[in-house]
Amino acid sequence: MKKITVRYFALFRDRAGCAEEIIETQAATTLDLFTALKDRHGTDDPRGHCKVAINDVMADWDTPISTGDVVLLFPPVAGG
Amino acid sequence: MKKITVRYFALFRDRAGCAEEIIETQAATTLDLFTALKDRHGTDDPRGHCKVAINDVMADWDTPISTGDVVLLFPPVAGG
Amino acid sequence: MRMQITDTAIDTRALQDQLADHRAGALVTFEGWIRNHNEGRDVTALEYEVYKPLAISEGEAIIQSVTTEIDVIDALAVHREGYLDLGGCAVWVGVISAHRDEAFRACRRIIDDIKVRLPIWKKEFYVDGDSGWVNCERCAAHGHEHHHHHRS
Amino acid sequence: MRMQITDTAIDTRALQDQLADHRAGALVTFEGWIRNHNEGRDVTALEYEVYKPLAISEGEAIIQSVTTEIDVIDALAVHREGYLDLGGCAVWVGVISAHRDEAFRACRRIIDDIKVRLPIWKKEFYVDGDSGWVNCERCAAHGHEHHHHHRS
Repeated sequence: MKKITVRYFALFRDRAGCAEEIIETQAATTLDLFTALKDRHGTDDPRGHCKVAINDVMADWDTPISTGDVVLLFPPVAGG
Repeated sequence: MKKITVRYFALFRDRAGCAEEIIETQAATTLDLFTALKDRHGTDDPRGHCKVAINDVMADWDTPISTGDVVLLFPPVAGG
Repeated sequence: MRMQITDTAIDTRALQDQLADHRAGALVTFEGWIRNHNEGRDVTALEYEVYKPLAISEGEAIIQSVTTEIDVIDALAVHREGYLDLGGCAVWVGVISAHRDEAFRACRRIIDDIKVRLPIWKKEFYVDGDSGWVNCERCAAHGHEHHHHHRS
Repeated sequence: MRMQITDTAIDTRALQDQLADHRAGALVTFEGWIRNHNEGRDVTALEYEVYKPLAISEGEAIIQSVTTEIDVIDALAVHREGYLDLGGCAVWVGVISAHRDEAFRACRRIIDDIKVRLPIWKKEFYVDGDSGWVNCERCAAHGHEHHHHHRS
């Protein structure tokens, strides 16, 4: 099991009811992690509209995750 | 003969040595007038780069002129 | 730093002064203002949530990329976070160049990229008391929504 | 009046304030600045001659036409006349719209048209003491030039 810090933003934070939590997971990639947490953030498939970052660097949905990573889950952005 | 007030701007005024003069001419159009005055403003053919106005309204180089008109001769513009 | 995030009013005059350069013949600026309607709803105010570390690094990367690709002299961008009233300035982008075409193109590219790449979210507050995260309708996959979401 | 000619410094802040409108989501501005070089020559200052009656009526016609054709809320333009130092603002154009694409396109169209249609001439002053009317090289048909003229 990997120990991952997950941070939720905006709508995801509202839904999860917290900004950050530490979880144990067997997820291999960011997508696996996102899917495992879908009852927290409420979204089935993030591809094409949600973004993800690991340790403050933008990542892709097939990026592997490792124990100790801080994974940031971003709902669709709306700057400007 | 038509009595026309001619006003010169920028380079044309510098060359003519005056901002305005009243002339008598048989010129039928603005182009005829411009050509008749070429020793004043120093330009052979105004089409494509110089502009002309009659009585504060933009005109073309085939616009007829009439006695009493104030004809404004504009060298190439360079605003902005 | 050419990308800034601020929680106070954007001082566009000070930003323009920073861009003053005797080699420049053109300044093009873009400002995004809070308008009173969006997708048919009457908006009263707006709140921006910004994840600053990545908003700044992504913004810097955008400006670096655009100013490398397009022949401009300099560019700056600032985005607000926090609560804004109607008419408030949410984002400012300024670009200077020798000739105007480059400044227009670069300014447009920077704001386009800022809007799609920076981790920034906005919550709109409506006249009817409701509120909602903009752009999040696609996240409502489970039907357990507590907020109003809509396309923007 | 949406096209103005002024012989004093352009107050861009006051102009932006005039454009404030709660329906607007985008402001795009263009400023033309006096730069220190043009076509390979070092410029020290510039003088604009403006034929005001027609500069204003042509400018109004341009703004009317562009704001009719492109879906914007409002637009303003101001051009300087007289003497300007390096870095001075020679022309300002501001356009507001609900969405940014229209403001960018309209602002670009207005400044493009201002530059080719308004009866405005500029004389550049060079480091070497020479001066010349910009764009007038094509008028030098008789070879009796007293001024330096060049393409810009």
